[in-house]
Amino acid sequence: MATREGSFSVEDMKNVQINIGAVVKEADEWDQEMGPHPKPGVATLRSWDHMIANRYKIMYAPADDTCTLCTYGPCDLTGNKRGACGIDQAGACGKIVLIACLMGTCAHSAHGRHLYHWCMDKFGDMKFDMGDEILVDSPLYQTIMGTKPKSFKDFNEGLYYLEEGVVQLLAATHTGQESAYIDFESKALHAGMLDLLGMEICDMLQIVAYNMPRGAADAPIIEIGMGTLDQSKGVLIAYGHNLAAGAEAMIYAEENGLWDKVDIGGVCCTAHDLNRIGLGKGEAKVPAGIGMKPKVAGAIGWWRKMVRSGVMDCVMVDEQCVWCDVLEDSKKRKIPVIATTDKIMLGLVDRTNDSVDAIVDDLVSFRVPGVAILDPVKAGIVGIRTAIAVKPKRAEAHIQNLITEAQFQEGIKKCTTCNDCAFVCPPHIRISKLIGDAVKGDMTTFSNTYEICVGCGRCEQVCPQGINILDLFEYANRQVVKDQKFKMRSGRGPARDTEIRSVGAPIVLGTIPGVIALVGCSNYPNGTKEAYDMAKEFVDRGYIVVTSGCMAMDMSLYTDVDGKTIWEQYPGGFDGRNICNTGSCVSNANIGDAAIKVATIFAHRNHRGNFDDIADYILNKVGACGVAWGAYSQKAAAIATGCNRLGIPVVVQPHSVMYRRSFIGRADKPEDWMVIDARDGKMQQIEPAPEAMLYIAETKEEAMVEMAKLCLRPSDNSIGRSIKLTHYCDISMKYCGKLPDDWHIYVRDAKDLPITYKEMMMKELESKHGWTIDWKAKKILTGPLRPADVSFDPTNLPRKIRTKK
Amino acid sequence: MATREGSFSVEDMKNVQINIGAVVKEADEWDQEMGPHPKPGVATLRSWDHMIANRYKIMYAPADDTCTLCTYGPCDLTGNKRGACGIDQAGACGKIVLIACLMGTCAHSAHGRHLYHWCMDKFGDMKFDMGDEILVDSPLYQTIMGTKPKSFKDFNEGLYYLEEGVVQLLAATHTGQESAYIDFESKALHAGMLDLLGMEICDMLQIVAYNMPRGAADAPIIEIGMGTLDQSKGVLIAYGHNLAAGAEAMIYAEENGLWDKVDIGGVCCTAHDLNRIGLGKGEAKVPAGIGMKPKVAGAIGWWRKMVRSGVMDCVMVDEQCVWCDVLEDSKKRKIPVIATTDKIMLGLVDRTNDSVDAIVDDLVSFRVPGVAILDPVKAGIVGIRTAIAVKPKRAEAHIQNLITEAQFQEGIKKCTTCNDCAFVCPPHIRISKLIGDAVKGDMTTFSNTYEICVGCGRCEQVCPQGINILDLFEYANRQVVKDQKFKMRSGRGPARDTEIRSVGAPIVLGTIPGVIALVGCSNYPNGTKEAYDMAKEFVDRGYIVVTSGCMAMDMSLYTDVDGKTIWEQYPGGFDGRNICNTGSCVSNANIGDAAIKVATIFAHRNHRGNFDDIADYILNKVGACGVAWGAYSQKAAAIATGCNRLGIPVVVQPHSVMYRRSFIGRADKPEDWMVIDARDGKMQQIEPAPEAMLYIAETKEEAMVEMAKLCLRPSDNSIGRSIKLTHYCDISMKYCGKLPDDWHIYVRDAKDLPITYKEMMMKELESKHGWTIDWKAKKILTGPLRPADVSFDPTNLPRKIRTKK
Amino acid sequence: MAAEVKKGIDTTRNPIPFEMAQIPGPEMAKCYMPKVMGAIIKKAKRPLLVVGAELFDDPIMFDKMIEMGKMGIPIAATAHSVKGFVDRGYLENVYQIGLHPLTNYLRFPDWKGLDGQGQYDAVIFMGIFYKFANAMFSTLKNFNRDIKRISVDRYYHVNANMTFGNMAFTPDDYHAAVDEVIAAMQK
Amino acid sequence: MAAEVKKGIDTTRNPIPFEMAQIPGPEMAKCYMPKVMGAIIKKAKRPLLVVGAELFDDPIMFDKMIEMGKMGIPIAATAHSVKGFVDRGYLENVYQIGLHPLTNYLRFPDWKGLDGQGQYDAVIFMGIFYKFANAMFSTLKNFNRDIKRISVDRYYHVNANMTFGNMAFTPDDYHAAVDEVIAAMQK
Ligand code: SF4
Ligand code: SF4
Ligand code: SF4
Ligand code: SF4
Ligand code: SF4
Ligand code: SF4
Ligand code: SF4
Ligand code: SF4
Repeated sequence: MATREGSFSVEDMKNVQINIGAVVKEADEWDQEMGPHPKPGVATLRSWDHMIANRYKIMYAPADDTCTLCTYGPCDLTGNKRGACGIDQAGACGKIVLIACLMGTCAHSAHGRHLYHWCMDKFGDMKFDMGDEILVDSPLYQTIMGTKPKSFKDFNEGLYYLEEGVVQLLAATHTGQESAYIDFESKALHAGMLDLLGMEICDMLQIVAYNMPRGAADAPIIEIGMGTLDQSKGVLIAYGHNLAAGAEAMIYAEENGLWDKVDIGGVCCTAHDLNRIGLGKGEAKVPAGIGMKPKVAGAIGWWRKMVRSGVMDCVMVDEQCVWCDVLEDSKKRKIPVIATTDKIMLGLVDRTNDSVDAIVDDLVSFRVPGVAILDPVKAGIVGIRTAIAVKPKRAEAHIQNLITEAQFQEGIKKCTTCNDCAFVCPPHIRISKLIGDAVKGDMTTFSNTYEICVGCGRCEQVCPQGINILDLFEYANRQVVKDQKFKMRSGRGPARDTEIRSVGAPIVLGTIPGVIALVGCSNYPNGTKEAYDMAKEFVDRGYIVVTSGCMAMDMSLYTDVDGKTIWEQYPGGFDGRNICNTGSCVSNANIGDAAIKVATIFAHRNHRGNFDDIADYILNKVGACGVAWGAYSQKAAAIATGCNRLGIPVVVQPHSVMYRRSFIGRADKPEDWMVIDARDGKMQQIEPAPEAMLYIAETKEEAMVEMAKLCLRPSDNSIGRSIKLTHYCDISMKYCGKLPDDWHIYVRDAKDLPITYKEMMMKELESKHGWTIDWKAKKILTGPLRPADVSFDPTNLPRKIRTKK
Repeated sequence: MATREGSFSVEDMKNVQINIGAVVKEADEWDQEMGPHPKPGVATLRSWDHMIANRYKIMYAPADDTCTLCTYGPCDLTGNKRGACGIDQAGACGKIVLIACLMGTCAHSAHGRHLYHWCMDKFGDMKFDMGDEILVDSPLYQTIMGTKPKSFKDFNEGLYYLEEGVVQLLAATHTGQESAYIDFESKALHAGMLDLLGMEICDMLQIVAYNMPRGAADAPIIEIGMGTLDQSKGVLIAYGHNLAAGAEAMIYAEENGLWDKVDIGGVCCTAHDLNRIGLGKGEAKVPAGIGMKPKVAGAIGWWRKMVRSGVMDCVMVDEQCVWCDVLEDSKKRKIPVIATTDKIMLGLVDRTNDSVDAIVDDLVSFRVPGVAILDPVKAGIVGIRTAIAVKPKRAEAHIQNLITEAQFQEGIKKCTTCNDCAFVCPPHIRISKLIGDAVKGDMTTFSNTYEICVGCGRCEQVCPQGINILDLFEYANRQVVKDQKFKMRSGRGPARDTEIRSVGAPIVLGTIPGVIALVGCSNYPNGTKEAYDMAKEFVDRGYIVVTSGCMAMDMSLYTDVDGKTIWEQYPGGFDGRNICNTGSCVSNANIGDAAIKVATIFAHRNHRGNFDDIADYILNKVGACGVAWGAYSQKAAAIATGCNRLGIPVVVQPHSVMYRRSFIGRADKPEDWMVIDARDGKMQQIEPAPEAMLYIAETKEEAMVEMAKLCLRPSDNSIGRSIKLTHYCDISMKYCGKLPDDWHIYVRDAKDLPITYKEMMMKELESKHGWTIDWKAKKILTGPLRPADVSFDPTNLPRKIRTKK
Repeated sequence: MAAEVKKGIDTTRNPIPFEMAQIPGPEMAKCYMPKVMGAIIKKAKRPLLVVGAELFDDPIMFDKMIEMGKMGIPIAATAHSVKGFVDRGYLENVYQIGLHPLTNYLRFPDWKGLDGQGQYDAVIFMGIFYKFANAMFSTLKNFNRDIKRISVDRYYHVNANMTFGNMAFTPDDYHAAVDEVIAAMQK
Repeated sequence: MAAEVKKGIDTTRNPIPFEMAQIPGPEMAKCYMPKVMGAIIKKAKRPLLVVGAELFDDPIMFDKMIEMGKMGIPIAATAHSVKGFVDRGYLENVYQIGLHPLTNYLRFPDWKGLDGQGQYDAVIFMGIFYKFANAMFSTLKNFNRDIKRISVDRYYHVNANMTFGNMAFTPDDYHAAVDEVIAAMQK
């Protein structure tokens, strides 16, 4: 848009709408100069992306050898052949990656846009205030946009920027547009960055509007698990990601004193968000403390188990991560469904303009299986009133919520051991074995696999005997459901500036061995317990562990010998040996935020409109590693890709091969591991650290070894490197029974060596790798790639060179 | 955004940017009240969509039985099974349809957004002025947005609206969001409507900025064909859809008097647009008449044939419909490539900030195969200078542009008749037969299939003998290429208000039998000549025929016995027995525009913010039919879907099954064909007209029969119905040898009968269908579905009822 | 060739989709011998022969189709293929209908058929543009599995239940195979 | 069973991807008999045995792999499978490396191998999580076709060149088949 600075006259301007746009200059308010790339366009940061892609090879694992995207198709691209449009297999994969990332970006951004309109409607234009302890309150926004939002309406500029960017990017996927896979990936990285921005806007908006905790290490401990839902009340389930309607239901229950009649259980991110409402210390436009009232029913992987466990009376769905058969599953069990956003309409009649009474009546009399209500207030009221009123009606209707012993026996007897089900089960559960054991009276295999089953329902659909396998699971685990009562820390929000100040140096120097961010959904390769195991391993070792979304919920379902969940075992600060629940999935922006804040608060880097500089800092100096374990969603792909653009490597689980693309370095090519020393502009060989940007691990054990390794950074000082190597080697010893084959390439100096292995390692360096050692001084004389150099200042950006070459 | 009307003070506002936003009220300028749906959201027009979908059944032809979109995948959906996320096959198809439509919408909208920024930069905020003869100057914008753009910057509101909508829609495709196929289709229809808007913005912007013809029935006749490119000059090819860089090349050539040294040939839509520049009568910021200078090299289907024919020296690509192997193909032949937009970067180094001299030098010395230059001015200069300078260099470099007789012979001898190529050839050319004939010395089969070959290059990739089949085609058709010199009418722009005034009544009453809009790309089932045949058939019968894009180009390559192309045979007005080239593909918005203008100019319907009312009018009363023959692109899918939402049926070619979804009625279900009579609100049974919304035809013959049929409307008066039935029956007689089986259901009265068949038909009505006839009065007594009623006012919208029920 | 005809043409070879990249998923057509095919068509209660415009490229096929028609199997002539029947003076049980609307009708169990007598239980495709026939088979495969999908075309039709292997390049064998189908139907 | 072992296990049955919906496109693996498989592995100049963590579910396989290792075929132990070799005291030619970086190296012709002696010409996968192995095979299938992709796992591996049919539910047969492969390699 053409703009002019300065004053102007408003005379002669009839009938015009004046928008107060972005603040043009604010030197007095913000002491940072504008960086080189405010509001970067599709190609602005391309050279940064190409740098990433040149070091971290773009590797594809095509899930399809053919393409069916246009009328020329299908085209056979096997062996990197080209389709009729001229695209090759690599390009076609890049295109799918870009589309997937955009689906993720849009899911978050559209959520943000909806919240923006809704919050402006409900609360008006509130001041954007994250409290005194979070002054760098929107790090991604500031880094990307180059401006600071002051109140809600400023976020509009960010949303418009995002939306324009998405359309430009999706356009490039049209047949006959972009063709080079490296440019598809540059665009995917751009989409990933937009995703981080979209998530941040979304989370910041709801934190302020709904007065959620703003970096509270002591955010309250809340209840989680199917067993926490009080079956003597009407149980309303709020399922999805957008708190609007769920919050209105809570407010309605609160204002009308209905909590003794209704229990609200959240599923998926809505659960996190409902349980954060009114728990903050900011401007309170919502009832204080109300976030303690609902329960967290559970993560998405439990959804179909919940439906079958008979714990719910009414379901209110909003958006994202809502299984598509929600209506069919609920209908069968006479659980009324209320769709509350235009993103998930389920084919239901739109009743937004009908009266609450009429709608509730239709629902509780089962005249309709569900309705769509696009007004959150009305949806919330209908939800509460329906849940309460339908409970007795459902009882009267003699719905068989649960199967009987006889039905169980009948079911298991029908199995012919054809194993058709095994051919479709994602975690490869040998269902016929479970059934066979049950026939013999042994239910333990049914119990042992309950948490491994991802609840996908594919087995039931292919069983030629029509066995309802998930019902069998429910029967065999009825007590488990009842006993599923655990504790989780409520989402605390972003890292506080003070926290960053205290951990900044330890992170950069390596004495806090790393920041581990565990995110993900429900598609764990080997059950939900992996979430707990991984978190526990790293928090126990002194890493800063951050988690969110379904992963945070799933890890809450396990306890130590004292019966304590991980939240009860460790404090919730952004610090070593702490574990943070940042909140719902949009709070994953906080991972990027924290990394940026290390650069800007600790290292005083200018972040304003300066994305690549900050990313370069993070890549070289901030030992952070994201883990998307169990992640199923395109949002996860977008988040990981956004983290990658920001210089944060990510480890993913083996199912993630469906994302098709990874970024992984070649440790054998020294030329790929050259950086600039910012002190003098000379090129410097470094060890391959971090070795990968997107790493696919086969097992949680491999993941943990790799996570430790991916926290290595060229800037580690010797104490830090020694600590990091210690964990890398220890974890390998623990799970692999031996040291990793490549530990030596990370050794620059004897001081880098882990103390526990020092002697042994020095011998091996001499004997196996031919290094020369001064055994008296315990010094390494020759061998390492480069010397340890505490003031080494690695960068990949020529503009960061301090003295000219 | 929260806005307030009225005045305000600008004091105390330092450092703020004031954007003059949309005009809030303009009662004095626009006498229409605001309609019910300005800026409709995702669900605003859902009931209209569901009405369409209930009558025109959503039918899917899955191209894949499995889904691979998330980490749970692949899921087997065969037989409408559900995947792990719970989506069924129909839902999964609906999702792909929505994604494809969005790809198309984004391609156009992103193009519009780019042009918006570019035109504001280059020309500043120009008055939006379509001339005195087009006062309803942005029908889609006004219908959808409810506002009238006055100058370029007003289009920004439309673009933001579009972009926000796209993000909302793409979000719904995320795994676990929308699940009901009917709602995916409602969303796809929304995307299609946004696409129409995006195209209109795009075309309106360029018409005004580049002073293109504004509805000129006598737009000039220009040159088309590979043979028109002057090989004594450097030949610069401008390939794609965005005229910016090509226009700059033209302006540079013009201003520097270089036309004797360089020839510019456009491929795809850029060709149309370059050849429209400066041919209008509006504000002239570009050199007048300059659009006569470049040639139209050809449509996209000719691309690979062009490359192999050796006619080009330098290629400048912009965006959309650019084959992905453009760089590889050009590199092999030392044709420098210049990428000019961030949508197609081809992995090339971005040289936007380098000097023209340095870039040209690198290109003409073949040091690099291509460059990216994102500044259209610089790209244009580099393009012209490179084309001129590289020509002699290419000659010196002894590039073998064309194969020799010996090479041809050697090639054909290698063929083992394995027929691997036949298994991948889209139009099923029996290549081994062509080669066999050539071995025997008969080149005619090679010539006869030259136009049938879509130039996809798949055959070459699978040939185990490595035969370059397209080279063989080139050799066998060398003279054809030289002789390819034809005439086409330059894009005329939208229908003028006066034209609408004169054809409005004839269209609605049926005395002009219909408006046929022929659009499409290059994937013709049986060669480009089908474009000519179909156009000729209908223009000759007195239909209004409108065409655009590649279809307009392809039909220009054929002549009648007098050697005249279709453009020379018929005038270019928006009238019966006329054929209009509206322009490039974004000008397809003019089809919707013209239909809206019939409603608003002829029938005085309020269109402002009143989309469904206008669509309802068109569906019931405007006998228009779109034809996307040869269409390959997702843009075509979006356009067709947008037309469908606007009530215009579309016929597509058999390859279009790849779009997966069609809308087709069930003539056997009377309950599907009930409409409201707006006069009194009574329900009225109608004949199935139009019978389908998206109809897939197997052959051009079937398509033509169906096109005639789809022009039938319930509002036809008897003369009109009789004329329309005449053509329907005539075309069927001509190509099928008999009358269609269902002609009788369209007969309401003896006056409806085609005069030529009247006697015979009346007998058949009696004998075969059991109708009773008064043979003396030549009247039908019983039989028809409903009586003919000249004042019948069909509608699908209850709010249109004039007297209450 | 003659010998082969006697012991029967092997129509089960080359089960490769005629458009090679048409690999839809785990469920793909099986190839059958002409005799089996003929017997199965004969057994169908409400079969419908669906023929397309490719017959014009191999006009003898019109005669073979008419032979089948004369055995009482109704014929849906898609695209403009009805012209071939008009030219041969056979319109007895031939209906002119597009493949697209026809498939739409076929997928609804409540359709009454071209003759109003009820939905069909088997469709036999022949002479239809491969990609189009493939897609319409896909519609039925995914959305109405009560109708048996049979192809007696010269192509391996991956989305059918029963098909020949590819015989696109051996027209004599193909013609002989169709004759065998007809013979088996007459038995 | 004993009889079967003698005449050889038929490993060519059930060519159904273990994750049924894994149907990538026109090019899909062929099933081979153990003896052929063994002979082909034996003929490879630079074979690499790649084993994964599923071996822990069937520990006897570690011993069989060690047998192969002892014949001189280097072993890449992916995930944490190296623990199985550590526990058995066999680390002679065993390398600890993730399947992901390994596949990345394998797709580049210029890689020098785990021993620095050059790129491999055949990889033999075994004991790897099906979907992951399938995807890494896909990488090689599409982007480095110079390496032969062999699976000796109990699954039909659709993206391999050579594989067994599905033997996931017949462990005894499967073990016997692997023994036959080893025997053929020793010949
Ligand atoms: S987009 Fe390209 S590769 Fe895909 S089907 Fe179309 S022509 Fe083939
Ligand atoms: S529902 Fe559970 S047991 Fe059934 S296929 Fe899915 S993961 Fe396996
Ligand atoms: S598919 Fe059904 S019958 Fe077959 S093994 Fe599984 S549970 Fe048993
Ligand atoms: S973790 Fe995954 S499933 Fe859970 S709410 Fe987030 S995106 Fe959805
Ligand atoms: S999106 Fe749904 S159907 Fe597709 S792979 Fe994922 S779970 Fe399966
Ligand atoms: S290039 Fe032509 S001949 Fe070759 S496969 Fe494509 S359409 Fe057929
Ligand atoms: S693929 Fe090559 S060798 Fe085989 S028939 Fe075609 S042109 Fe001849
Ligand atoms: S007609 Fe098709 S190929 Fe041609 S320019 Fe338009 S969209 Fe592109």
